[in-house]
Amino acid sequence: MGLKEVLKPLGAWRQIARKPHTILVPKVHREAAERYRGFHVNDLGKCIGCGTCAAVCPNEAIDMVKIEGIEGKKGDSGFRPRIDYGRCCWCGLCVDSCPTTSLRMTNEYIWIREAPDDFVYIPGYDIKGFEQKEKGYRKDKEHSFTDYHRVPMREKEPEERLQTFAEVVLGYTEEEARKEADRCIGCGLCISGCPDRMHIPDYIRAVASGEYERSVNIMYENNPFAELCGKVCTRRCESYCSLGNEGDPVAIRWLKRFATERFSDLKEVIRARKQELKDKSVGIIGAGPGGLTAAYYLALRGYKVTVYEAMPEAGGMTMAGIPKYRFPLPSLKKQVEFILSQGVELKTNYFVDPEKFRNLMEIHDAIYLGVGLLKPWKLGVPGEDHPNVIYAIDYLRKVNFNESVKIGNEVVVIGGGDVAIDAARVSRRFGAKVTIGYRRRKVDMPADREEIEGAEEEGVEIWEKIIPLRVEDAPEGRVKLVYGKARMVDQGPGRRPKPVLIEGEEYEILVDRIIVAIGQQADLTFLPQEFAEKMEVERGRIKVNERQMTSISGIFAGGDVANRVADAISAIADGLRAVKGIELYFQGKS
Amino acid sequence: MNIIERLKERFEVLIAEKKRKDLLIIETTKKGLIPMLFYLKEYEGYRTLTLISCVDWIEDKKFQMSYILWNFRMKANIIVKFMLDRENPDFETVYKLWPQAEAYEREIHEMFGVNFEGNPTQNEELILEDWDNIPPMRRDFDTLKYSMEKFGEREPKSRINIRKEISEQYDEWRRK
Amino acid sequence: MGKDKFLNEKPEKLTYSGVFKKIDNWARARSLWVVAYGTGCGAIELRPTFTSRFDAERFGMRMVGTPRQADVIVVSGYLTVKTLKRVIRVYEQMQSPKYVVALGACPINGGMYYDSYNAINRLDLYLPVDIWVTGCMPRPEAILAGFKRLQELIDDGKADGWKKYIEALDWYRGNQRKIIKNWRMPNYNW
Amino acid sequence: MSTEEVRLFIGPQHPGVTGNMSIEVLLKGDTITWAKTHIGYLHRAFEKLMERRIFIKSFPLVCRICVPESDTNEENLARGLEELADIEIPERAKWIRTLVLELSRLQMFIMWYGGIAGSMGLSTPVQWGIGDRDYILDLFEELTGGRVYHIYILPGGVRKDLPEGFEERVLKTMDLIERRLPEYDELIMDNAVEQKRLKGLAPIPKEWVEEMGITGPVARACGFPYDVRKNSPYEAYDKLDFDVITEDGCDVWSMLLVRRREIDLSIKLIREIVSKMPKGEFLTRLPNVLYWEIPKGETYVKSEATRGEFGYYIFTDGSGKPRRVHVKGPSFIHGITLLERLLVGQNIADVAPILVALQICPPEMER
Repeated sequence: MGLKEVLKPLGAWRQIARKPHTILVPKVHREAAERYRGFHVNDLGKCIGCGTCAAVCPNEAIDMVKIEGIEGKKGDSGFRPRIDYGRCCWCGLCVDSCPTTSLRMTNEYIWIREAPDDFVYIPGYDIKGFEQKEKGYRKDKEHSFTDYHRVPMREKEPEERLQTFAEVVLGYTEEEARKEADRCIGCGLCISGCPDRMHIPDYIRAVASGEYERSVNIMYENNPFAELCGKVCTRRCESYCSLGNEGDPVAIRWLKRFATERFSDLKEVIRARKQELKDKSVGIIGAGPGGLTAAYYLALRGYKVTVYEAMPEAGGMTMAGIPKYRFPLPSLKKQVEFILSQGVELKTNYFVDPEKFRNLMEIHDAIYLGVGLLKPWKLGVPGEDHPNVIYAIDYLRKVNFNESVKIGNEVVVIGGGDVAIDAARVSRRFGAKVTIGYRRRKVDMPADREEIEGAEEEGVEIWEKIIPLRVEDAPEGRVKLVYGKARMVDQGPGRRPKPVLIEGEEYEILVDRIIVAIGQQADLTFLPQEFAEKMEVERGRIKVNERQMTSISGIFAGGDVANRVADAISAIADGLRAVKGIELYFQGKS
Repeated sequence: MNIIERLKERFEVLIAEKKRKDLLIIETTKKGLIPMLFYLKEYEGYRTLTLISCVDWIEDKKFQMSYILWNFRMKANIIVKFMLDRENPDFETVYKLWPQAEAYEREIHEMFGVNFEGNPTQNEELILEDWDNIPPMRRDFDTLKYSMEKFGEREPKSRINIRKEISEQYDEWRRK
Repeated sequence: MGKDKFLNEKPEKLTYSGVFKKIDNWARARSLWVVAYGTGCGAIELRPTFTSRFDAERFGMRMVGTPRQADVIVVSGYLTVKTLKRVIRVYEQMQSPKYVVALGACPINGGMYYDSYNAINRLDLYLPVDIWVTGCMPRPEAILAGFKRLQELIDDGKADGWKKYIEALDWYRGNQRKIIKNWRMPNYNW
Repeated sequence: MSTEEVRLFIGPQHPGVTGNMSIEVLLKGDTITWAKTHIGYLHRAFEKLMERRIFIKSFPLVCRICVPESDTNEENLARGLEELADIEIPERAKWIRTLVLELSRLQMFIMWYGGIAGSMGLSTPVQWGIGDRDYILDLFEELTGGRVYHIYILPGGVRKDLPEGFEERVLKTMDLIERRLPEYDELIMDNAVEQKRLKGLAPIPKEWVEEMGITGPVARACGFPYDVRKNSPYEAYDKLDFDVITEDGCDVWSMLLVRRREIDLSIKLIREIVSKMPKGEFLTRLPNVLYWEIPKGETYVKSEATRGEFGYYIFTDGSGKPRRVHVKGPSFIHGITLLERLLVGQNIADVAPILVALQICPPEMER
């Protein structure tokens, strides 16, 4: 130590000559970094109120509130996040877990108030002036807490499928199923899409944690045809999945299928509590999914239930209409047997006519009509009575009951719904060359997207904008379909464009069979005159109230015959609802 | 002979698990703990006490006491633990072996209510001041409830369970 | 010992007004000394604020070691009960007029520690806060903007939390005593 | 000289203490005869709060445990949970984590370097230290989106990739800091006052180091080559080339020297990390964080913070929340056991430099 140590520190004086590095805040506004986690903004239109941000917030800073001008609808809870900046810690977990990416952060950071109550804020609703800021923390979809990629379902190769009526999809392995189920964020918006309002997030979570038995039990709380739905449901829930906004929705249907298929004997799995027997009996006409659902829950509630079925097997449309490559027979048998084991009596080959109906009204305290739609709509064109024109539901029923049907080598299917696709794919399995003619465009087809893709993979050709004009006889036992082309006429926003025939153009196609699949209508001829008069019918369907009661008290109806949707899950929902209705009806009566 | 065998030879070892190549977990009994720590310190070279910790296994009515030691030459940690009765959490101090144990034990006494016989300062307040409830780190102490009662909240949060709310809302639609 | 002004008397009315009061406020606003008490994590962002990068001394602000010379106390984030007691003590030692700035989310509504048994949730129950700056932690720029706002308030003569504190002392004391069990607090007089 | 003992409370509101803590001393004249550390002013019950939060929600919490050096906490907890849940993280994530940790250490050391001078009333380096540290905070802000609390290291990797051109900016900042360091040295190391006051101040008996569990630069200043980065390497430290820095003086001056050399080492390591940074993925997909459950287990993970060994003792019980997380901050031993013994016999004026030299960070003592 010496003079050097005394003098050297004086070198710091050279700083005087340097330019200071002070940032002259607030004269100079320094913008925060590109990724800065500043105040939140929310795109209210994109937000679906799933509440994931509130669930992941470590500080309970986010509260879901109802705000003016936003109503709940299917796939949108109507709630929006409200953030308390007296709680927030700007960690950005909410942004990283937002499934719609509507919530993000700007790089704004100054929020100064004199009162402590001014820190509660609904991003997107309370306008603060920084909504348009582009910079700030955003979600990187591939590196966030949300997994947008569905575990792909393995399927048989198209060539292999055509050889057999075995199931097309192979199902998830346990690992795949748990991985897929774990994607679910549990928001519950899917419930809004399900007619039966199944507890979807609960049973998905149970699958994810490996509690399959619990999962199936949750399903059976309001759906005794869980396995059926796991295979052939129209899965409208998936179109409201919050992950579907930015990625693939959770494969709810396949997960249900996975969980239910694990158990061959449902009696050991389902722990439904049976109530004491009651002195009331219910007759159910039609052993379809809706009728059997009603039967199952009525039996659980202690009522005496008898189901009358015209066909030799129970199952209704799922037995007769759905091809076995989608829904194998053993699976249906298993579910029906389980329902019957709850004390439901089934009478097959029991065709109800007016006389029998009167009798049923006598012996039962209530009647549930689950008769379905049996009468096919006709094309309404000249020459339709040609023997080579057949109707898809008749065709499918015969195939399913192993009756022989000749369809030849070339087939044209008219229609665009699931039945049309089924008929086409079944025909492909018989080796025919199949064309589907639909009057709208392919995108307008009401059939399931995956089904359409599957059909196309199997070699079904789909012709758009086809309007049949007439059917003509052709030599060698063939038939000629004469058709015109349609153009789509816009019907204004929110409505499907309407196909309009282009006049003066005619085309023809020569085939062996024409399969008509343009829908079915109710056949209510079994009703005796006095009931048929009183029964209100609206546009071909029986009119029911919110408890599924028809205009005649004591008679309930559900399923295809009563609703406009005409799918299995709606029928099941109707059946479940009717159970409550019947119970209330009994209570009111006694 | 490795260390686990040497320990098993001398003491009661309930569980011995090699977690990583430098982390060994040994479970022993209340009686065997202090002799084992002494042995580890004096003969095995685990001369440093890194941490004393306590875990509340309220379901089993036990406190787990863990002592983490560090061997500078072997570059390895060892966790020695034992289960202490939760109803009578009395134990002895290891302050004579390591001076820092005094402060660790003082903290555990404050946070869990474990009594360390022979620790001179354990009854002094370390972290809390004028504490008026059960020791706060015990699992049966509800900190949210305590906080809300004592400190309040600016605007009571609705704390709605959005998930439940959603499914109820849809149930209502169904009833319509 | 002088007369115990603090507890028994209302704040004296200023005998001068008009332009003199304005000058007074102008001068006060431009020499805010902040007591050097890092009560919580916000202290980490106070350091850059008061040193060369952001240099709050440009606005006449600096850190000062003793509360007796300070005008502002910055409650930098959460307050534990133990610290609250010290903060109240520091605040009461400060000379009027005095101002409180609360940084971060925690003093507003508990912040991250809303469920902690040891951190208070609402500072306004215990101390009269003039300016709230939210953020976790607020950046030095935000803190400076907060001080800037405080200066404006003082300029307008609106930053009168200290008067409210004296007027509503019983209320504040009641709240304070509710959570501070052992009240060993001298009554300061100055 | 009076023989009467005076009881003096230093802190919590005191410019000389390194945060919100206080020391109670008995004085005989200028000499301390007894000392006691009082903590608990910053106790927020992190460990309790973590027990009632799902794993992912703990991350915004833990970085508040040590305010100036938050990344160590995140990294420790993330690594512990990865070990218990058996998650492999990508190579690039390890390197980015190492980079963040080193940057974090560097900014802390620079602030400390100014702080040790400030503790003796030399306030110019304080201004410099905090000012230059801010350039590293700018880097953090760009990388992580937060200046102080980064919440950047999560289980599975890191949250975001390095931005475009980030490496060059890191190197530029390193050049800037390296250019500035000789000026610090002139003012601190070559300063007669500093040398006179710090050399031989508060000597630590060598046998205390192992006995008390002293770690970090304090242990290294006593000749113990104890550095977690070398002894039990974590992340990418085993692929880096460095030696443990030791000094033999056992006094505050040696601690100063160790930390001064640590700054150089950190800059060297950061350059090395940047040059070796591998390409590829930086985050493995976690299970759904809202429902993430980790099987029952316990582990102790540790890393080298600027102050010493930082450890996390983590318990899981198969549920979605940790059963217990015990955070072992190095300051607990340094600030209570060591400080209470070290202060005895020292001059009251030296309390501040000793506190800064031990680099006591109160929030990690009481959590």
